[in-house]
Amino acid sequence: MPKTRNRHKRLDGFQRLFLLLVVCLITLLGCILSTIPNSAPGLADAVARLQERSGVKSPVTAVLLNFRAYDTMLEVVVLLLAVIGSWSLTKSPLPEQDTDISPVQMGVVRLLAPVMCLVAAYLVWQGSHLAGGAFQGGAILGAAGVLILVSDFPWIRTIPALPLRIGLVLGPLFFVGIALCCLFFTGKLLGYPEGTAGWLILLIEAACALSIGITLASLFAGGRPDNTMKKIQPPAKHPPGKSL
Amino acid sequence: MNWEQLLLVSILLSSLIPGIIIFGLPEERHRLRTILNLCGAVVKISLIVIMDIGIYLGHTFEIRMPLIPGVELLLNGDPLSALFATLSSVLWLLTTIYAVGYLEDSPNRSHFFGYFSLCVTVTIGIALAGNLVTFLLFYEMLTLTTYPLVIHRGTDKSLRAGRNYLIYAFSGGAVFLIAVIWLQNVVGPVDFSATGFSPGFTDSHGTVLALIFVLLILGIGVKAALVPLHGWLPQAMVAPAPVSALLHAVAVVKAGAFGIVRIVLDVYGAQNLLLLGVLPLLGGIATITILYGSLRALQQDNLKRLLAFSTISQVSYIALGMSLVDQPLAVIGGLVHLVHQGLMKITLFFCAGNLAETLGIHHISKMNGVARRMPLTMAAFTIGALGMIGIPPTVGFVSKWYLGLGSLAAGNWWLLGILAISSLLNGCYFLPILIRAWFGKQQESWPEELYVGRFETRLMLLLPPLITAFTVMAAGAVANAQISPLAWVRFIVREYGL
Amino acid sequence: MIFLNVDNPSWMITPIIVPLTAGLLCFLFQRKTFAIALSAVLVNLLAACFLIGQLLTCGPMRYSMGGWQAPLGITLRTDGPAVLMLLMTGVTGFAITLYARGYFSFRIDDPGGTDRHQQQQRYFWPLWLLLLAGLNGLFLSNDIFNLYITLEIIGISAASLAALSGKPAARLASFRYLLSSLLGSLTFLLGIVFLYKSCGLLDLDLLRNLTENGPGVRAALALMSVGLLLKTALVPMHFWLPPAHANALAPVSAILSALVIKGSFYLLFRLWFEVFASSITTEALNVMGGLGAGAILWGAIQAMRQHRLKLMVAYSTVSQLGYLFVAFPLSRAADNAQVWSIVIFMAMAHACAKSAMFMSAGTIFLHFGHDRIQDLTGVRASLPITVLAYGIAGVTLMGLPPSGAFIAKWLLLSWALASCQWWWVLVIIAGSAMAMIYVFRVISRFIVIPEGFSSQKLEFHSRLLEWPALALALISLLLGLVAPWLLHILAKGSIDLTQILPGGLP
Amino acid sequence: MIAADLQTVAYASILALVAGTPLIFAACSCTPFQKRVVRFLPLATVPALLAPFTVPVDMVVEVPWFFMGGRMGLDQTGRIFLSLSALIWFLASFSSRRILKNDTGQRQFHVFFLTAMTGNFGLILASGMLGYYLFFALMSFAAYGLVVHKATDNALQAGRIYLTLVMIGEVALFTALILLVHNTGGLAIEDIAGISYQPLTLILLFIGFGVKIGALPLHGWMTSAYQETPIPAAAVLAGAMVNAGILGWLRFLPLGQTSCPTAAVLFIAVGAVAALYGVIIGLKCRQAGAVLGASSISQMGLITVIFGLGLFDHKAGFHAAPVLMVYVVHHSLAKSSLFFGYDLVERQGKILSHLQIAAILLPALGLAGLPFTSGAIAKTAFKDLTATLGNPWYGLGTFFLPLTATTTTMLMLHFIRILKYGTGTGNPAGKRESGTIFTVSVIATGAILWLWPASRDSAILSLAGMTLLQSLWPVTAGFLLYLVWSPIFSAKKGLPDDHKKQTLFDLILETVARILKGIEWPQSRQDVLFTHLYRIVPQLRRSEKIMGRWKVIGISYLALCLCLLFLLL
Amino acid sequence: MITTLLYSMTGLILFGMGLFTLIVHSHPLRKILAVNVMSTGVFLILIATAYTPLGQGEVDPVPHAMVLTGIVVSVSVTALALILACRVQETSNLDLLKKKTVPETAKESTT
Repeated sequence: MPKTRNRHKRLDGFQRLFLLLVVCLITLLGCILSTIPNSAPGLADAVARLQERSGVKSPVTAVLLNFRAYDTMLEVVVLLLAVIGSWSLTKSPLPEQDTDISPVQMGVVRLLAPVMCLVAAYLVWQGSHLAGGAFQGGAILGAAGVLILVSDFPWIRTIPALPLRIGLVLGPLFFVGIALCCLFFTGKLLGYPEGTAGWLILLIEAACALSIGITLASLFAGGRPDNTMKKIQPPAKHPPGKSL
Repeated sequence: MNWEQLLLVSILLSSLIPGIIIFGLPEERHRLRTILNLCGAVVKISLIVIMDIGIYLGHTFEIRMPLIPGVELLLNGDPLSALFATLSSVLWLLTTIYAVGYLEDSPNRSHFFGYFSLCVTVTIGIALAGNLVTFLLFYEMLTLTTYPLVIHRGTDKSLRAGRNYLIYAFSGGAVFLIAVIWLQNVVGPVDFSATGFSPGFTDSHGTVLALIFVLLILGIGVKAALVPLHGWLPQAMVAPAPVSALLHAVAVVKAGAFGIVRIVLDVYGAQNLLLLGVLPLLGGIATITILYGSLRALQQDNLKRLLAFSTISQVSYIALGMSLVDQPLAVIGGLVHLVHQGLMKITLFFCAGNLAETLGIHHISKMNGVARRMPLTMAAFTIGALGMIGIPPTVGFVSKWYLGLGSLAAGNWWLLGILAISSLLNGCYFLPILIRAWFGKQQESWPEELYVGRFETRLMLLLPPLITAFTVMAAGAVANAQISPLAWVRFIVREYGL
Repeated sequence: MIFLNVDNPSWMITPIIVPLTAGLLCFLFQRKTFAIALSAVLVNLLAACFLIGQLLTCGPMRYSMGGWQAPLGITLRTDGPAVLMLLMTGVTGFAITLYARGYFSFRIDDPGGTDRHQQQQRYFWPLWLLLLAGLNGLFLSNDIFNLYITLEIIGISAASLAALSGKPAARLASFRYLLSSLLGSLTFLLGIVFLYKSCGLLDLDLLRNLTENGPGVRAALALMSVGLLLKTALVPMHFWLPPAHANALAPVSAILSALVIKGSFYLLFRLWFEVFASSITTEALNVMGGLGAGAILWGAIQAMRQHRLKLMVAYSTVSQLGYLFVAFPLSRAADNAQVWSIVIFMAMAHACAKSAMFMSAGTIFLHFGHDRIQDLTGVRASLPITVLAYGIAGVTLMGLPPSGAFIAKWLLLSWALASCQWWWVLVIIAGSAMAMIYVFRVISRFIVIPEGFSSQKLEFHSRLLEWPALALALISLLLGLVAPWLLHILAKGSIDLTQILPGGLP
Repeated sequence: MIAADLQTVAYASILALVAGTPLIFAACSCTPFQKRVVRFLPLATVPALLAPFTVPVDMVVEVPWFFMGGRMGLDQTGRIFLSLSALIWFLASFSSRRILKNDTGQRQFHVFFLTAMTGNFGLILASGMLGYYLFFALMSFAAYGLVVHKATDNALQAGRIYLTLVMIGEVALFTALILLVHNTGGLAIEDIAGISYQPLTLILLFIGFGVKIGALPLHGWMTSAYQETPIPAAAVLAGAMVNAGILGWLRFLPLGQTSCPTAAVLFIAVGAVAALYGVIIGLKCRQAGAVLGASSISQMGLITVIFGLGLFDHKAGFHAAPVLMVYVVHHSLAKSSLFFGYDLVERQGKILSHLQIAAILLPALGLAGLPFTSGAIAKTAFKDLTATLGNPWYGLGTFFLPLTATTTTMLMLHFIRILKYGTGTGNPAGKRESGTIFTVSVIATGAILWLWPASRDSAILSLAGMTLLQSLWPVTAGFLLYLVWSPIFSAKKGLPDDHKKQTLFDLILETVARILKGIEWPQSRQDVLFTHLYRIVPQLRRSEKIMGRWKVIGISYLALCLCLLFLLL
Repeated sequence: MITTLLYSMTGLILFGMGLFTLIVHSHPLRKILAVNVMSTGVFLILIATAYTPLGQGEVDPVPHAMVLTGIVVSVSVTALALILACRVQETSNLDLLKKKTVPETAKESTT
């Protein structure tokens, strides 16, 4: 394997030169970085001043979902894009046959998955005033999904594609929908009407968390669900499965 | 949009639209295609004649279309453009008739005639161009539209010729582009006018302007086939005969020569050029080209190749006339040769095409006694060839006469000698052909006799050369009349106040 | 309805939101996707036109997202270059959409791999629409971090699209594309970090108004530039472009070559000539110009030697990008609007021409099953319109009048001569000459019908495969004729920006 | 007023018809009616025969639209030349009509014949320089068709030489005209009067017209062309067309208005040498046509001398002009008679009768200046002229003229001898016409100078006893000398035929052609260039591969980063 | 101040290490990981900029938000890259991976 070969080889001339250049660059950047005076005001003051009007207490959430909600909206799309990209590439390499699942694993999954969902919901709710929010919650949800996926439940393979897609799109679509509604009511995209910011953010976060969770799990699954093409495609050859 | 502008546009459209329609026509609809072509040509000629009359009566024909500051498209009908436009459109009509006969039963005619029409549209565009940018636009498009015609046969040889043609033409175009831009940088936007740009620039930017002039001539010299840049022309003769006729007499080479005229008369103007002192350079190149072309033509056995070298030599008469821009007589000679050379050379190419198409004769050595088989064709050829030599009363004499007088008036005795030598050399390569054709012993059979019919060849192949040959004679015989190329050229020169 | 007023800046979100939503819906429904996509690109095109009209009547606009103004909030803005780029995207995108429809229906009719092609089509639409949204977002955005996200959207969707054809070569190319794009993004992000650390600002207008740029800002600029150069595939970092573009599906190639690259270039250009114009040194400009010159020559040389049509077209993209960079060192001879005009002309002409070329190449590939230049003799007989489109697009690539590229080259040459930098002249001319060679190498094959050639009668034939390409090619050719209009828009767009109060109040 | 206009129109149309009728005939002979046209061939000359007697002298008709301004008219000189030419053409057209009836290239011949006729008449009428040049060229080139008509190798070679010289002449003339017009500023021939000539112009004019009359260095075509041309055509070539050269000189160097001693010396020297040299050529020839050609060289040499004498000053010119005319008329008629005689012999195909020999001897010895012939009158006029001019040239009359008479006698005897022993092809078709024509021409030769008012003085003078004696002894001497020469000539019978041997001129021509054709021009290098370019293609592929390696990318990435950092900081 | 610098420098060094690995190592997985390391480095510096010495004002939440966004993007791209790498590995010749450089077939191969 190349790995072992690389380990035992000494650096050749090119690599040395490259290393030298990297070191140069890093040093130079480091020097520049250290000379930057720390006088830049940053946006902290602005955030602090406007915190009141953001509808949430956590400044990070305020930035994420109010002041710079547009970024977040696009970022959710990025996640979705990754899924679409992976689905376009390949089918999910889930094993074909049922395998035996050890009872311990089964038990752990059965125990952990609901708990994780609960934690995720908590994180989303907590996001309005402390660290937390859609991404954190979504990550936990995703972890739950991964847990289920690695457990090789037979029903996983039969999850129909449409609900999955709905789940994936729900967050971004909801986000965009809210944004458009805001546009309709206040004349500003993502300009939440007075007083509604708090719960609108919560709604968005909840939807996004769900979608992010499904997204992460789908990414882990590594491809589109098998049944997307069922009507057209006879259940033929699978690509040689290879889990990560 | 007044009627003058409408006329200009319709002149361009009268061949563009048939061209586009023809592209879309299926191969079999040859009658419709022919009708379209001929109608387009006739309409174009009539429109251009109307424009000529309008110009003579002092109307202005002008369309402007600004692109970016300092760059605008300008179509402008002045006497000079009328000269070239009339020539091109008339010869186009004849060439179209000829091409219809020539390509009878050959494949890909839609394609051919489509490009043919585009080509003449572009040529008329060159004629009507009112400034260097517009000229450049059509000049480049000319290369594009003629290229498919050059490679129409599709053989390796023609592809190679096409490749070289492109390389030459676009390199020239590139140099020309640089020069045009540079010129605009120095003197600002230049429209073609009778005096050229203000002489004040010559004082302040003399060297640069001289350099630009050289670049312009180099750029345009590729199409005009001035000597170090002529390499593509003899190769391009692999194209079908109507195309060669078009290249040599109507469009490409002529466009180059016309460009030289424009640059000398309209962009720089006589006064500036005299101050810059670059004219001897142009004269020198023209002289070398005249001699070189003739000398090379002497060695050729392939008829069309010989004609190509002869074109190289003859077109430089125009440049020669322009190099004596302060002499009205020389300018007349150069300008009128624009028309005359077109008439003569197209006759020769038509005839060469007839020989090839009817009897499969491509080489001079196979032409023994061919005049007995095809007397009319060879009569036309003879008239064309005598015109090239400059025998009166053909038009060739008229051009040479004025050039000679002009060069004497300029005090350039040696140019007279060059003209004399060139005439001699022309005689040296044309007369043996004529002797061979008329008095040579006929061979047993022709290389491949493709046509046997009532006339010596198809009527559509026969008529155009006869008409042009007649014109070669007639336009010379009535050179002094009210309506003749010479009269119009005199009108032009009067307009320029020379 | 107050927000339906013409002068309401809210209109400018249409080109972002509409394709975004349509992309999501396409993914959701997976049926009638073409209808959704078509209406989205149509609305996008109309919106671009509308924004131009708005710009002409009301001048440049800015729009604060959620009512939060800079520096805290994210702002969008329209100005001359932005709306023209939107227009370019709109027109090209519309044509590509139509073409893609023809392309996929052709492929699906092909009994060989029905399901695979259907699959491709299914994912193509959402990816393409989201990519479109990302591009429009990029052109409109005025916030540097938001720009980073749009770049990521573009990068991910483009890489996915590039891999869509499913060929191993395409996947490998896409992988390299993804990695280099990632490297570029990260470098860009590092630049943002430096910037934020130095100024604490993300809004481009505010950054521009900074009076003095310290070393941090300059380092940031350098890093962001390198990142963008990598994404723009300027020689010597073009390695990912030709394989990715050549091996993708034809509509994808058109998208990648025509639009995606323009996005990162547009950003780079904006950073250099608007935002950080005061920090730019002549030497840096010359380096960029030098790279551009290298790109022109190297790309053209490589294009000349290619045996496959699509690879040749891809290398010609490498070459054409160089012209955009040659404008850098010449900018000193011109003012801002002029510099923009050259880039815009070049970019628009190239976008239309290159997509037309890739479409033609794709059509030819579909019909003949290969794109080896050597064996493409007589294509004209079966696909005349495609060949015509290819030829016209080729004319634009060569920069012949009256194409937009001609106007751009004219300006380039004009400045080069005015500032006595004749070496750029040589490079530009050499590039055009080589473009002539590689374009005509193919055209001469196409249009020659040798003796005894029997043209293949084609079984499948869709108008959508031919006419969009021709339309784009014609647009690219005639672009020069509408130059005054474009210049007018550009001139209108470059006005002094009003001073923006810090604080971010609505 | 209207009457005057009508008169002008009438005259103009007559003049136009003079040149136009042959052209119309030529055009008609291209049509299927050719046979019928040929029957009326002599009609083509009728307007020319009539014109001198109808159109008033010195009237000029302007045709401004024609070929850069046409002017035609008939002055005194033109009148003489026109009548003379018309007569000879008239006779020749009778002859050619019959002779060539069964010839394959009949049509071609007639077209050229008639075109040459047009040229000949046209140039006489032309009173503009360009008009003269136009018709001169027309005639010269059309005559080529006559020369090569037989289409044998010999004919073609003769034609080649002729054409080459014609080309040289045309070009010289063209150049000379441009120089002249540059000098005069006008295109009319009257404008030439009194200008001063540049030496170059003179030389070019000499060459331009000298070709036509076979002046010395340009004489190469004459012998072979006269031999190869069908005899009626040769008759006009020698009788009428040659005069175009003389007329050209008269028009462009008008005698009595030009004084140019240098040119005079040139002309006299060249002419004198030609007068003798022509005979030397002729004595070696063994074909009748060639001998007549050589005689033309010699006779034209004499005419050149006369012309040269007239160039000295205005007064000399004034005296020389009539002499020149007399001599021209004499020579044309005599020479064409000889050709018609030759024609008759050819047709008869058998040895001549004594009467015929006598008839031939009349013009033959007339050329030599035998008393009572036209030659005697002409020579008397010549001698008179030398006497008028005074000392240096008086010698010409006393020594040179008898010398030429002697040599010419030898040549003419040689001619008759060849005729006598030559073998005619025999073509009884036109025998009778031929005889008639010959008779008419001999009568004309004998009579015209006696009747013509202009030559009457000389005619009477030639009858004076001393003059008779003076013109008789050279002829006698010539006769005796020929008796010596004849056996020598017979001994050389083994020599190759005249045309087979390569003349110097041919040699030069071939050498020039070989040099021109052999120049090695640089071949186009494009293909070589491309092959070289293709050679680097693999190199390119390899380097592009290297460019695509990650490490190269890494290096360039870092280099770019560092570079921009340094440059921007 | 020192703290910020320390974090920043660490971030930079991570960035450099990632860069080195990305270029020098040929295995796709390593490359992906290298990119991840690089992004971590960048995030580290970004987070460090948010630092303000105690009592000199609030912590700047904007970099936090940016980092969050960045992480999400990074996750997405990493996932996509991994799947792509898998597909490449599956479908392409195994020899290609053994070579040190990424093979050229991507460019030269025909369909």
